[in-house]
Amino acid sequence: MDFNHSEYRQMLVDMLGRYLNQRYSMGVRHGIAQSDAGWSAEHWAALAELGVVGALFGEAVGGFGGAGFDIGAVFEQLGKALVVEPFLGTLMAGTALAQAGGHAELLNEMIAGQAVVVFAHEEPQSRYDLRDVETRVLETADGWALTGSKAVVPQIEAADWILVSAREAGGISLFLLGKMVAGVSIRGYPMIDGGRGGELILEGADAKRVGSPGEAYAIVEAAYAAGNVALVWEAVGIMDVLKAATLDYLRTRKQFGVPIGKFQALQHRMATMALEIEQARSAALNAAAALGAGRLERERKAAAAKFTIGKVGTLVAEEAIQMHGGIGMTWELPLSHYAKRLTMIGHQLGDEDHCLARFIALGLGPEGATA
Amino acid sequence: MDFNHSEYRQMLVDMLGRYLNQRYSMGVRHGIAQSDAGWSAEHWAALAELGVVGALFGEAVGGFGGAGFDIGAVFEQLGKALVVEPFLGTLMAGTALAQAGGHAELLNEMIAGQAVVVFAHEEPQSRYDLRDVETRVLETADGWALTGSKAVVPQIEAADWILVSAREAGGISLFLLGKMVAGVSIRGYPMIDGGRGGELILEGADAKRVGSPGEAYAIVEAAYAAGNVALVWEAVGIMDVLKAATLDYLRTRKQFGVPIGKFQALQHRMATMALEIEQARSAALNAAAALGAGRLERERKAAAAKFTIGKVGTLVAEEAIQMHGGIGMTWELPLSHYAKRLTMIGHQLGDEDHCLARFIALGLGPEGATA
Amino acid sequence: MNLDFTPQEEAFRQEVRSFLKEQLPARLAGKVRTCKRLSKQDMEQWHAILHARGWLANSWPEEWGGTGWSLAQRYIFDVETAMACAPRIVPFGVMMLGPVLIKYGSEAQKQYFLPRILNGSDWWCQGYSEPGAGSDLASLKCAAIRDGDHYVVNGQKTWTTFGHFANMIFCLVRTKKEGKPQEGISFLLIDMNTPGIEVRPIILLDGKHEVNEVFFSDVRVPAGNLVGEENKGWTYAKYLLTHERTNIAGIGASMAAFEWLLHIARAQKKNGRPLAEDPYFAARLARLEIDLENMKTTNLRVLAAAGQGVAPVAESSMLKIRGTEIRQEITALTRRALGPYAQPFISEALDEGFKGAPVGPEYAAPVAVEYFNNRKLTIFGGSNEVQREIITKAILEL
Amino acid sequence: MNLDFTPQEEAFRQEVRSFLKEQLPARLAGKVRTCKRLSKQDMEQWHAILHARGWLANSWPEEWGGTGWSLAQRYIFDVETAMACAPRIVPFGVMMLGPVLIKYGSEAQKQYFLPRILNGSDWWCQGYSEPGAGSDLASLKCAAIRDGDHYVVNGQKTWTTFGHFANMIFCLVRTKKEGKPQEGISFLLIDMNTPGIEVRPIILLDGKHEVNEVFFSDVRVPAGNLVGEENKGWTYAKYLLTHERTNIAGIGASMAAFEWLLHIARAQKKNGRPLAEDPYFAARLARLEIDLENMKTTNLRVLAAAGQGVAPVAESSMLKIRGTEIRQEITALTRRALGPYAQPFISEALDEGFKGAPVGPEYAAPVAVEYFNNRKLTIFGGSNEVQREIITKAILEL
Repeated sequence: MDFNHSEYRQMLVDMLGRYLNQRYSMGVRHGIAQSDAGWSAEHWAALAELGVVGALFGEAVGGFGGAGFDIGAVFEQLGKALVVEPFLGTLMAGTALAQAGGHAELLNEMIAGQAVVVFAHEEPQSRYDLRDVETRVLETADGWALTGSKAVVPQIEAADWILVSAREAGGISLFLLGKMVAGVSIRGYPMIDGGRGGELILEGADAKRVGSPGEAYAIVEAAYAAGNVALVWEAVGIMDVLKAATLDYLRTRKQFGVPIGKFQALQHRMATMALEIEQARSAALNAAAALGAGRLERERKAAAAKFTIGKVGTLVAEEAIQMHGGIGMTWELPLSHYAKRLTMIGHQLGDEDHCLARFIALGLGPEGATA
Repeated sequence: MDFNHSEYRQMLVDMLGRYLNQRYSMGVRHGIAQSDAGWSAEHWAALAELGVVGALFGEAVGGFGGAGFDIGAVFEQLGKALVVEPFLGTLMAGTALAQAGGHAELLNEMIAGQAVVVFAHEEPQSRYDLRDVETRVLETADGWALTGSKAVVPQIEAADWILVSAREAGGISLFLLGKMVAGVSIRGYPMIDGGRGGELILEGADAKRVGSPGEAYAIVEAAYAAGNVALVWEAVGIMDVLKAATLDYLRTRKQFGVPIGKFQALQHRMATMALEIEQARSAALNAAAALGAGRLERERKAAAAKFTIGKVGTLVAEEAIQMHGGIGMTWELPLSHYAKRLTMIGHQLGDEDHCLARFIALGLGPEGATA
Repeated sequence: MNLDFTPQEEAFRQEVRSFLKEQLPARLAGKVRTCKRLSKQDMEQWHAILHARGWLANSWPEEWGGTGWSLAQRYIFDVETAMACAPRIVPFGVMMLGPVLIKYGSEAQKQYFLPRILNGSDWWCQGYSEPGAGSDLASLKCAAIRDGDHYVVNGQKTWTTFGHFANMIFCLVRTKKEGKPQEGISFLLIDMNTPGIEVRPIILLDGKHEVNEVFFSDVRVPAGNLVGEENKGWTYAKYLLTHERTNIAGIGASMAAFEWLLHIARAQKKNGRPLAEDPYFAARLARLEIDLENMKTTNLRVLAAAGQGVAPVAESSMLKIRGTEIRQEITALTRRALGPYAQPFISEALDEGFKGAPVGPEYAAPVAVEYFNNRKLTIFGGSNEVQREIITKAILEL
Repeated sequence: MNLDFTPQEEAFRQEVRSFLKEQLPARLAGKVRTCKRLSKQDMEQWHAILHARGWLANSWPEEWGGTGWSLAQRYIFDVETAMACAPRIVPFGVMMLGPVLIKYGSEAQKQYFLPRILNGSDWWCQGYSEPGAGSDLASLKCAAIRDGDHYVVNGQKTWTTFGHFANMIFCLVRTKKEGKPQEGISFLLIDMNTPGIEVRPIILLDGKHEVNEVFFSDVRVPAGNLVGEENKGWTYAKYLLTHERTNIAGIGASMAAFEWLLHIARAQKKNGRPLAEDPYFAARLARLEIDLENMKTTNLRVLAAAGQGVAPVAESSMLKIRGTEIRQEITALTRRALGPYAQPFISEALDEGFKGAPVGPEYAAPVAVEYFNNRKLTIFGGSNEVQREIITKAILEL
């Protein structure tokens, strides 16, 4: 048992924390998040240069990390600074590409910060059901053409390539898509928690095949497991910030002549919040540790962690605002933005009810056959 | 809108409250509840004499009440004194007999306190599913013979007659059973909340038919609706006692030099408890008001109220004990007995999950066809 | 025992419904139902329609242009208008200042201000909270010093809703520093156009401007604008809180929002079936519906008690707590119902005249904003923590 | 980062399992698993078995007959014994008094008492709480006045678990009335057979006798039975609380109880299918399982921190709160699982030698009693309210 990062990983964490602290202040972050682009190519390049993208992937594909705790360590820091750049999409697309095999050059470009690839899997009707894919493939003279819709893809406008799933051969296949190809249109929009996302509409768009036809479901699951580990650690980073900010407020804000942190009712609620955050951190540790394990263990721990984060995240976001009072609802205070992001993490890749149902289904039958 | 009892009903409430206050102290109650019989024929006769049984039934069958608020008013008082006598069984059996028609003499005897009749419907496997009846009927030379088991029937040993349901003719039928008949055996036992209950085992027991073959489901539902109204009001009576006892304790028990009721964390929890009790009272009012309404309205309000009581009852019982500390767990303090009874009400006639599912099912389709 | 309204009251309900059917503009109801933003003109339009019908000031006596309705009538009106998705009456003039003036104002103040509230000449806002005086309102510092026939006001107010629309503000100001803080507060009416007043927007977490800070620098207010007696302002401010408030639980608004939630939950699909039929979501909906039904009856009980002359101070606190909790749970479930489509935020889609196609389901755009915005319900108007203190003292006597 | 135990630790786990397989009597494990009542002899039997193996005092150093185990080993032992449904070691001598004597006792006390704890000659009970001193333990009044080479003790203790089995009691007594209450408390060892001691049963809500009141009237205690210095007893009492406690969350016991709950939920039927597959009950089970998995890791984190020399005072409070909440939720779900069969209460069926047929399912009899009895978990041993105070001060610094 050892709950400390390795020396190397700790160095990365410190370096990333320092960078964000010095160069990615809340003012800078808001500027980026509200900009037309919704992300900063400059920071992206600088962070890739620092090795932050490389830390998300294993040595086999040119990275120098890729374990659950590497992903967790990076996203915890990203959460603390509310970074909006396309790390999640990169992680998920890169994980899928690595699992599919090949694509060494593109992965190298991703790790070097020269290419942004995002993962477009969910569809307007799918609501977290990873098997629900309606996008269709047609074989053409040159290759394959895709038709369908993909929903709420974070930072899709920032992408050079989009990894897209489609139904084929009784299963799911993956394809790489260039943004500028005919038949591809993107409806971009701001997200309520900052940065941008978009809907992808495909009308016979030319695409390159990735991996074997109809066999990508396992790859999708693996990419989502990595994405879930990232999100739960991002949430842990955010919750620590919210807790610290709320404690600070309770110590300094005075009403009735004393700091409001002297009121026992708030103290006990705060104790509950602190306790729940530690439970959430443990859930995140479990999910990170299980990312390299067998499918059932990995998926159950990911579902448990995402469920826990969904439940605790709502509590922490709501209590942090409530204990701050009106000021907690203002744009000016970073708090409200952390609360928005934390809440929206609960809407990404699977919500509380979905994750609980999945956890239950994974517990039934051999290897969670029904999930 | 009028939230006061009619003058007549208020007189009954006052009289019943006075009787219990003077003659059914906690010491007396424990003596009865722990006795071999598990009830007091003497108090039963006296209460019937006062008209308490008659208040549960309408004038058509010789009573002088029978509305939801009559039942509620009586059981609220019974709850406050933790009365163990067979009121619930009497109410449910009497309601079923009245609905089935006939049986004027037996109902008169019940109202006069001369005959105790209880209702044995649920079976070891049925777990609140009112349609799940496996008890079988055979036609004999003299009439009908029953074979099967009935589960956890309160005060069945006190009964002169048992109203039993059985499966027949593609539906459910009702039969009246004498206790001393061959083929009837009763396994009696104490209940954890005082008084006694028992298992009924029928092995070809002779019985008299009540109502039409296979058409008793509606009668069973009506009896259960009345029973639920009774239980939710009993629970309201108990919760008021628990609240008052806990407030009293918070005002007098000192720790750290002040009454513990001065601690804000307890104050806010107590405020929540008080608020929830008022919500539970409203649910009980809704159920009582709807007892005479159409089936769907009646059943939905009964399910909503029993669900609410299940949820709030657990909170109130657990918080009352917790705020009392160790003393709240002692036999000596009446509190623990109120907490036990309140908790067990949540196990009678349908628990929290069952009632929620039923409420949902009643909301689907025409007239809650699926429930 | 009888939980039903009288036939007369039911007839009144029909009258309200007919009125709403005829007079409530579909454009306004549609915006309210779908949580779009109302413009100042929208609010003024509804105000004028109610005024024309004589139904604007339903807590005022008839002699001042009010309806003279019973509590039951007011409750029915509140519920029916909310269920019909009428805009909420902007409360500061009609609901808050009006009753105070009627009870404590001078004849001249009543004669001048009350008609102007009704005909919309004045848009009032509220100057109670200060940066250092929120839950602890009595610690307010904004000072008014008598100088001849004027008061000179210096200080700051905050959380002033629609302060940027208002031409008038009613303020609690400190006129005495000694003694108990409650005993040095006065109630002052101030023209927002007086020199020395500055209104600065506070942007909320949705990026929008609804509340304000108001700064006072040597603002000269005619002494005739003092309501009642100097240093008695706390009494007048509290009057509103102890005055029977039939609508504090927001039953009608919650019923309407619950209907909209059901609409969405039936339209959303999960695993190919309506989300409303998913066991977990159905359980969430059912719990909420039961809570709401229970609270409805609790509200009627408080109403009946108030009708019998019992001032339901602490019961109002229960209604405030549970009412806001339920409303927040409705907005939370609506947010949950959307799944991934809670994330896109097309702010323009919340305003009238938006021509773009919706992202995801047409009802999605305002949902997450509405959820976040409604966090205010348990904070403003006496936070739920303050309400628990009231229950502790007034009902539990701890 | 590594959440796994070392190969050496895993080998130790196997060693513990083998021992349990060979030495834990099936009769005892069966009673523990099904929540039957253990007799005094049952508890003594397991005590003797552990002592024979040298594994009884796993928080004592080897020189005094302890195991000298690491925290990880103690945790593994706790979990494995609980999962195997071994009886809990009666804690008062081995877990509580022993470490205090080893750190603060005189050489003579250690030489005399420690072996007697191990070999079962003494059955200790705890004299801390008093009727007026529960959460506020420092306000205790039971007085000891020095009289020559004796202390004369007068007063009362309460909630004395197994006081009716014990021949010895360790007491916190007041030896000074002036100054801070914490500074006038001493730690005294008292023979229960001394004249002037009376033990009166407290009957709990299940009608059974487990705890007691102990009354002291002019009880003469040899001064040599004072532990450490006079008036320093508070330090010794607190030592136990700050001492690393690997088992405060009761992980093993909760895991075993959860397994039993699953067994019951699979055996119970609802609408003809296993209750464990009912969507609502399955959700309750899954939430609980996730909570338990999370707490398991939290516990390991605290263990790892303690292994690095960090005294996890407040973290222990978190484990106490969540551990007892989870345990109570397990017993509550087990109660729910039974449906109507939670009501019958055949008290005799909880004792060995009961020959009657079960009422309802064979596992039903102890379930409701166990639920009610376990309400104590959040009350005794420092109530969860007291634990929240500790977190407030030690972690949150509010």
